[in-house]
Amino acid sequence: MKIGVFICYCGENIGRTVDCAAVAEAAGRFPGVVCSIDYKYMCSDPGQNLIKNAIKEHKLDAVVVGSCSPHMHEKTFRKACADAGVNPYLFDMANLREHCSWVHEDIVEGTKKAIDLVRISVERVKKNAPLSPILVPVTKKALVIGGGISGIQASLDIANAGFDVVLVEKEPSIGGHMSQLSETFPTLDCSQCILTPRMVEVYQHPKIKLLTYSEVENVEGFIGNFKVTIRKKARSIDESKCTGCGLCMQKCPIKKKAFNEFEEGLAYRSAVYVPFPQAVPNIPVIDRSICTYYQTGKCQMCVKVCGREAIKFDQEDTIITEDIGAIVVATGYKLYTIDKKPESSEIKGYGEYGYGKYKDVVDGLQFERIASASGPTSGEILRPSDSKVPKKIVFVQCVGSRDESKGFSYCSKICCMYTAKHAMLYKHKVHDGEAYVFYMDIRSGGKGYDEFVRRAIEEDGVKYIRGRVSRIYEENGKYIVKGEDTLAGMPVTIDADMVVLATAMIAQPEAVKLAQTIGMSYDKYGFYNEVHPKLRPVEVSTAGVFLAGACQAPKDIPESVAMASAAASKSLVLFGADYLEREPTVAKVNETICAGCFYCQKVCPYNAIERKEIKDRQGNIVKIIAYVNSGLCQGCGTCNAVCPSKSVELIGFNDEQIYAQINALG
Amino acid sequence: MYYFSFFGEIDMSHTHSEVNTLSAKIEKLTTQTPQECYQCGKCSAGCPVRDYMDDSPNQVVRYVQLGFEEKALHSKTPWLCAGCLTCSTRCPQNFDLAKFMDALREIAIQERIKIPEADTMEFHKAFLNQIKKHGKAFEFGLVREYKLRTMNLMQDVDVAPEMFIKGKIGLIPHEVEDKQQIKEIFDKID
Amino acid sequence: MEEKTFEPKITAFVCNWCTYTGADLAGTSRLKYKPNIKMIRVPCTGRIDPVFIIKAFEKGADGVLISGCHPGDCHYNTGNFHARRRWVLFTELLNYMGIDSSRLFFSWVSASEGKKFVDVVSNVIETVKAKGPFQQYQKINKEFVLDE
Amino acid sequence: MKVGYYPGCSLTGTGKEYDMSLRKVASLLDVELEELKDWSCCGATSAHATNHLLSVALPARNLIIAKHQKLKELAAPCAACYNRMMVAAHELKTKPEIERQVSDLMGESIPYDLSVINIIELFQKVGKEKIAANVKADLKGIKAACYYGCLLVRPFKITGFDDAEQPESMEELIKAAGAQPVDWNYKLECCGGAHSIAHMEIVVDLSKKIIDDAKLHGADVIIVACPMCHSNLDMRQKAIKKEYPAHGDIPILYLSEFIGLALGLKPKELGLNLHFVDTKSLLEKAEIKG
Amino acid sequence: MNELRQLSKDLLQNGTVKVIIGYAEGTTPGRTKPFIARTPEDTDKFVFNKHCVNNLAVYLTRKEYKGKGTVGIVAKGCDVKAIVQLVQENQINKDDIYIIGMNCNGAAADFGKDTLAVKCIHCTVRTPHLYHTLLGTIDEMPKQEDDHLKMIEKFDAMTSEEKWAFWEAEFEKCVKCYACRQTCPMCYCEKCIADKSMPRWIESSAHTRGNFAWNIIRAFHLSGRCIGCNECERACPAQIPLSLLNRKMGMVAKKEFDYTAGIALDNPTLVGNYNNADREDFIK
Repeated sequence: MKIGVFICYCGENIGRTVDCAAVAEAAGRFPGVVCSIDYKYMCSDPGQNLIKNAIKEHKLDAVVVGSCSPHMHEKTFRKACADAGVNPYLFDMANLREHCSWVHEDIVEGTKKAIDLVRISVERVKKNAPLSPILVPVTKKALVIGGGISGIQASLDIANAGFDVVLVEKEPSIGGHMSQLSETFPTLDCSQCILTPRMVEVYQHPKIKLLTYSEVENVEGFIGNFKVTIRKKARSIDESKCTGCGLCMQKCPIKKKAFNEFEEGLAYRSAVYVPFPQAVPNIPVIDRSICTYYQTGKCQMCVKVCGREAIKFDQEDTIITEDIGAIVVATGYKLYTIDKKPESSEIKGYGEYGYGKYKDVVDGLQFERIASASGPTSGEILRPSDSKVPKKIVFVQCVGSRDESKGFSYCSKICCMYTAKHAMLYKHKVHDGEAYVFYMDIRSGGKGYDEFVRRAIEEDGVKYIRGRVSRIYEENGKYIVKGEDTLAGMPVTIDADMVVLATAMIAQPEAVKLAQTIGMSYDKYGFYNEVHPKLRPVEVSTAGVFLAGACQAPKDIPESVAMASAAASKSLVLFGADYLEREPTVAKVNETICAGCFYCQKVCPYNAIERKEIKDRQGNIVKIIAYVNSGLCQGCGTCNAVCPSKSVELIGFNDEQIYAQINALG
Repeated sequence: MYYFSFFGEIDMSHTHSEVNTLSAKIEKLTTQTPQECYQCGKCSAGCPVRDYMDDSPNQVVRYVQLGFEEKALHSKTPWLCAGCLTCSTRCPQNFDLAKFMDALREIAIQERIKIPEADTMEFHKAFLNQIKKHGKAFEFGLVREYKLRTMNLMQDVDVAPEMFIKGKIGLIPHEVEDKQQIKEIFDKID
Repeated sequence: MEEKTFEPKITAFVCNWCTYTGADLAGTSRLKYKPNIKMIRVPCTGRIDPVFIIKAFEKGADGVLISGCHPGDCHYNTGNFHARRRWVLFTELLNYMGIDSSRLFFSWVSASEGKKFVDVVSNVIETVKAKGPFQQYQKINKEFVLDE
Repeated sequence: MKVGYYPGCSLTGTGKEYDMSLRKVASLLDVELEELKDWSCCGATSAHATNHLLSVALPARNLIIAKHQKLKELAAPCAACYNRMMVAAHELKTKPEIERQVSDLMGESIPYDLSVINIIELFQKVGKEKIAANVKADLKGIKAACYYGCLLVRPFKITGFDDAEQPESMEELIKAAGAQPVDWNYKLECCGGAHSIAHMEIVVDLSKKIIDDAKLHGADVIIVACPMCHSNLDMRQKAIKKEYPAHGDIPILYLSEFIGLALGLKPKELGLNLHFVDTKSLLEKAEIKG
Repeated sequence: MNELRQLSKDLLQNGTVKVIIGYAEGTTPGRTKPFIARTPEDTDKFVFNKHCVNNLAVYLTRKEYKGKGTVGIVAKGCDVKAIVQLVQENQINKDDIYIIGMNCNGAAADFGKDTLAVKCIHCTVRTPHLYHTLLGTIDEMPKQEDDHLKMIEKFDAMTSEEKWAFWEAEFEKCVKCYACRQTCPMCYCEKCIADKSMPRWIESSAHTRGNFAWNIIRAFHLSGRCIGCNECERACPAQIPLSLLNRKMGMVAKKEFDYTAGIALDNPTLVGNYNNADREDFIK
C-alpha cells in the first residue's frame, strides 16, 4: 500500500510548537509511506492541489494529513482525495493542532508527540477499506399523526408541494383542540372561522388521504422507508354511502347516556354522533358502549331512518399498511384535570380545590366551550350548575403548571394569555360582572401579547391579584376562594359565582406508547425530545421523524403552525432526492462465525439488528444469526464491543483498525 | 418594594454575604433551602392564624432569602405559627414552611434574640419545664407556672373551677418513674 | 528508569462526540497539559472493548483513560450506559486479578468541558507518574519479547 | 386483637373521658390495649417549636419502650401525639445524623418495624362491619360533623393517612355507627391547637369559625379525635359566648365516645358528663337515657 | 433410577424426544459418564447418583442436536441454570428440549471423595427451578463448610501485588489447551476471540502475558453469564483455580446489580441491559 503523508503548519498555529519539517521527515521513513510533504496551509487550494498531484505522481492508495481536528477539515480532505481518485475512506487525519501544538509548549515534546500521532494515523489507514456511501431509496409519501392544527398545517404544506400525505387522526373528526376554542388571542378572531376552511381543504385535497377514527399501530423500517400499520376503527357507518344528513342522530333514542367529549362534558350526545356540527368528515360514529342495539340487539332506529342504508352494525376494524418516507408527529396535548385519581395514576388531583366536585369550578377548555358561540350556552356566560350568569368570576392560573408537588414543574406557557382572553370575553359579555385573576407571573412574550394583557387590565378592568389560591370551597351556593395578594401582603377571600382553573397542558396519555413504537425519546413528562434544543428543534433521534406542535412542549397556535411548516419542509428536503446518502460506517455481521447470541441486538439503540435464518439444503434452520439493517444503523459500535467473538464489526472503526492504532503506540 | 415600605427602600447594606447566613443555618437544620420558595403566597393564603401575624409567612421567607435576618428573627409570625402544616401540605414547591418556622424559632432561641411573642415562648418554657420535672405534662402545674411567668393571673378563672370539679386537672402530677432518664435527655440536649 | 525522569505513557480511548470534541475545545482555548497522553478516537464509549485496555497495557501503557459523554448525553442515546455497566465488572475483575485498576481512569467529559478535559488528563498523568512505571505488566511484556 | 396503647398526657387530665371511653369501647370490640410501661410526654408542640432534637428524642423514648414490650403496633389516640411520633419516627428513619444523636442519647437503637396508628386506623383495624354488627343504639337521626383537625392527615407525605385534603375515613366509621356524617368545609381547619393558653383569642376565633360551619351544614354534634381540639372546641365555647353572645352550644364528642353511644354504652360510662358543653341536646335527639 | 429409565423409555417410545442426554455407568464401576440414549433400549444404561457431577447442558449447543428435533436432558438444578442461560442467549429453543429435572442431594467433589463439589455447598436449586418432569427426592445433604468462599474473602483482602503474584504463578501453568472452553456450556462461540488472528487480541502462545489476556477476557465474557458449574476447573489439566475467578464475578454481579445468572427465563441478561442508577462513582 502506497501512503502519502501531508503535514500542515497551519501558518504558525502548528509550526510554533511542532517542528513540522521534522515530523514530515520522520513520517517519510514509516513503512508504507512513499511521500511525505509539509506545507503552510494544507486546507488551502494550493495545499489541496499539492495532495492531488502527489496522489497522481506517486500513485498513492491512501492519504494521511497531519493538521487540525477532523471535525474541522476531514470533509475537505476526503473530497480532495476523491477528486484525485483515492477512495475518501482510505484517508486519515492526525490532529496536530487541537490535540498537540495548541495544548503543549515544549517544541521537542510536541514534535515527538506529533510524530506518534502521525504514526498512529498511518498504521490505521493501512487497515482502512475503500467504502462508498450507502444509498437508500426514498418513498415520497409522508405520514402525519394527529389532525389538530399542527397536523393539518403540515399535511397541507407537504401535499401542496405535490407529495402524498396520509393523515391519521384518532378522533372521528380532525380539528383537534383548536376547533373547541371560542376566540383566539391576541386578535380575538373566532377560532372555528379560521380553522374550518383548512379542515375542508384537507378533506378535499387530492394528495391527502384522510384516516379519521384511526390509530397508528406499528412503525417499522427507517428513514425514507418506513412501513406503517394503521388501525381504522369501525364507525359502524358506511362512509361511502353516508351523506351526513344527521337524521340518525336526531332519531337516536339514546340522548343522555354519554357526555359530549367535544363540549368537555358540559352537554350530552347521542349514541350515533358526529363530535361537532362542522366535523370533517361529516360522518357519524356509533358509540357501541351505549348503543341499545349493541347492548340488547333491539332498536335499530337509525337503520330505519337512514335512507342510504349506511348503518353497518357488523362493520369491523380494518388494518391498513402504508409505505412512508417521512413521519410528522403532531399528537398534541391533553389538559390536566384536578379530579382525584386512582392510586395507580401518576397524576395527583387538587383536593384543596375540591377534586372537581364543584360543578362551577371549570377548566380552561370548558370555559372556551361556554364562551363559544357554537357551545352549549351558545356563547352566553352561564354557570353549569344552575345556568345563572356569574356576577363574580375568579380565574386561577398555574393549576398544575409550575407545581412540583403535583408533578409538573414546567410552565404551560399559554395560560397567561388565554386567561387574559377569558377574563376579557367575560367582561365583554357580562358588563356588570367582576373578574379576578390569580397569577404568579404574567408570561406574555410574543407579538402583541403583553399589550393584550394590559388591555384586559386597563380597558376591561380585570383585577389581577399576584398570588396562588390556597383553597376553594362551596358555602351557600358561592365558591369561597381563599388567596393571598403577595404585593399588598394581605389575604384575599372572594365569594365567587364561578371559578375557572387554567390547568396545565400535559402530554397525551398514549404519548409514551407511540414514542416506543416509533423510537422517539421523551422527557419525564411524556413530551417528545428534539435532537438539539436550538439547532434541530423539529427532528427526533430517529432519522426521518419530525415533530410539530404541543406534543414536544406546551405551545400556542402560531408556534404550532410554524413548527408544523418546519416539520413539513424537513420532510420535503427528504423528498427532494431519490436516494439518501448515508455514512458507510455501519456495523456488519460475519455470518460464518456469528453464533446468534443476540447481545448485539440487546444493546443496539436503533433496533438495527434483525434476525436472519440460515437454512441447510433441506431447508431446515441450521442457525439464527444477527443481520444489520444498514439503513437503521448509526454506527456507534456498541454491538461490536459486546460481541464475544467479534462476529459483528463496525466498518471504519473495526478491531483491526483500532488494534493497529494501539499497536502503533507501543 | 411593598413589604419594606415602612422603612423605605430596600437597603442591601443590611444583608450578609458570608457563608453562615440565616438562610444557610436554616438549610442546615431543615435540609431544604429557603431559596426554593418562589413567593406564590399559597401558604399565607391558607394560613389559619394569618390575621394575627405581623408579616405574612411568605414575607418571612422573603426576608431570609434576601438576608434581612433581623427582620426575620424579630417577626412575630414564627411565634404565632400554630404548626398546622396547611402550608407545607399545599406548597407547590414542596417547601416545608412549618419546618422552616420551627428552625427560625430554634435559631432565635439559640442566638438569645428577644422573643417578640413573649407569652408563647413562656408557654413553651413552662410546658417543657413540666415535662422535665415530671416526664409528663402536668396541666395544673403548667397553668400555674405559665401564669406566674406571664402574670396573666386572671386567665381561665371561668373554666378552672369546673375543671377541678370534673377532676380534669389533678393537683398531684402523674409522674414518670424513670425521671432521671428524662432529666438526662434534657440536660444532654440543652 | 528512576522516578524523577519517569514520564508515564497514557493511552486514551475517547468518544468522538463529547470528549474528543472537548479536547478540541481545550486546544482552541489554548489550555495546556503534558504531552504524555495519546488519544484514540472511537465513535462511542459503547464501542470500547476491554481487550483494547489490555492490549494498551501490553503495548507498554502505564495508564489508560477512557472518556465519553455524560449519561443522557450520549449521541447514540444509550452507548455509554451499556459501557458503564461493563466497566464496573471489568474494574472489579482487574482488581481481583491484582492488575492495579487505579491505573485505569474513567471520566465523562462533554464537548463543552475543555477545562475539565485538561483537569482530568493532568490528574491522570500526575497520578500515574506518582505510581511509577507499570512494572507488573512490563515484566511479563519483557519476558514475552525475550521468548518470541 | 392486641395493640400497644400510648394514652399521652392529656388523656390523663383534660382528656380523661377520651381515655375512659376508648378503653370501654375497645373491650366491647375485643381489642386489648397494652399500655406502654412508664411512658412519657411526646413533647407536643413546645418541643418541636423550640428544639428539633428534643422533639425527636422525647417520642423516641416511648418508641423504645414499645420495642421492649415487643409491640408491633402502637395506638396513639391523641392526634398530636400520633403526629409527633410519626414525624419523629420518620426523622429517625431518614436522617442518619439525627438517628445517631438520638440513639446515643438513649443508649440504644430505635425500632424500625413499629407502626404508630391513630384512633381512626385503630377502628379501621377492628373493621366497619364489626362496629356495625355491635350497634345497639339507633343514631340514624344524628347528623355528625367529623373534625380531623390538622394533625391526623398531615404531613401527608409522612402519615400517608387517608387523603390530605378530602379525608373520608372518619365519616365511614360514623356511618358504620349508624349516624349520618355531614359534608362540611372545616374538617381540616386548625383550631389554634397549642395557642389555647397563650393566645386564647386566636383559639376562640378559629374554634368559632369551625363550629359555625358545622352548624351551617346542620350538624348536631362535632366528632373529634384529639384532646387539644376537644378542649378548644368544647371548653372554649364559654369564651366564644362571651365574645359572641348569639352563639349557641353544640356538643363535641370524641370518636370513641360517639361509637360508645352507638354500642349502647351509658353516657356516664363514656364520661360525657365531664364535658363543658352539655350533651343533653344530642342524647335527647338520639333518645338515649342519661 | 428405575423411574428415570422408565420415563426416558416412554419419552423415546412415544416420540416426545429424539434423544436423551444423561449419565451412564463409567468404565470404572461407580464412576459415571455422559451418555446419549437414542433408542428405548439405551435407556436401561441410565444412572443417576452423587457422581453425576458433569453439566450435560454443554451438549445442547452441539451441531448434532441443535435444531434436530426435541432433545431430552437429565438435569440437576445447576444444569438447568445453564439451560436457562442458553435459552436467554438464543442458543437453544426452550420448545426443543425436554428437561428431566433431578432433585439433587449434592455431587461428590471427586470420585472416591465424600466431600461435596464446591458448587453444591452453596447450591440454591437442589430442586430444579425449571423442568418438564421432576424425579428423585430431596434428602438430607451433608453440611459442609464453604471454605471456597473463605478463600475468596481471604483473596479479596490481599494486596494487588500478592494477587498478581498468585495469578502469575497460576497462569504460568496454563498451556492454552482450552479444555476450560471446551467443557463450558457458555462457550458456544463458533470462533473464539482467542482463535482470531486479525487482529490477534490474545496471543496464541502459552505465555504468561497471553495467558493473562486469555483468562481475563474469558472471565469477563463469563461475568454475569457463568452459572458456576465449575466444569472448567474440573477440566483444567493445570489445576488453575478458575472457580475463584468465576464465582467472584458472580458475587460482583450479585452485589453491584443484584443479578444471578440462569435463574429465570424472563430475567434480562446482565450485559446487554443497563439501569440509569448503575454505579458510576469510579467515573470522574
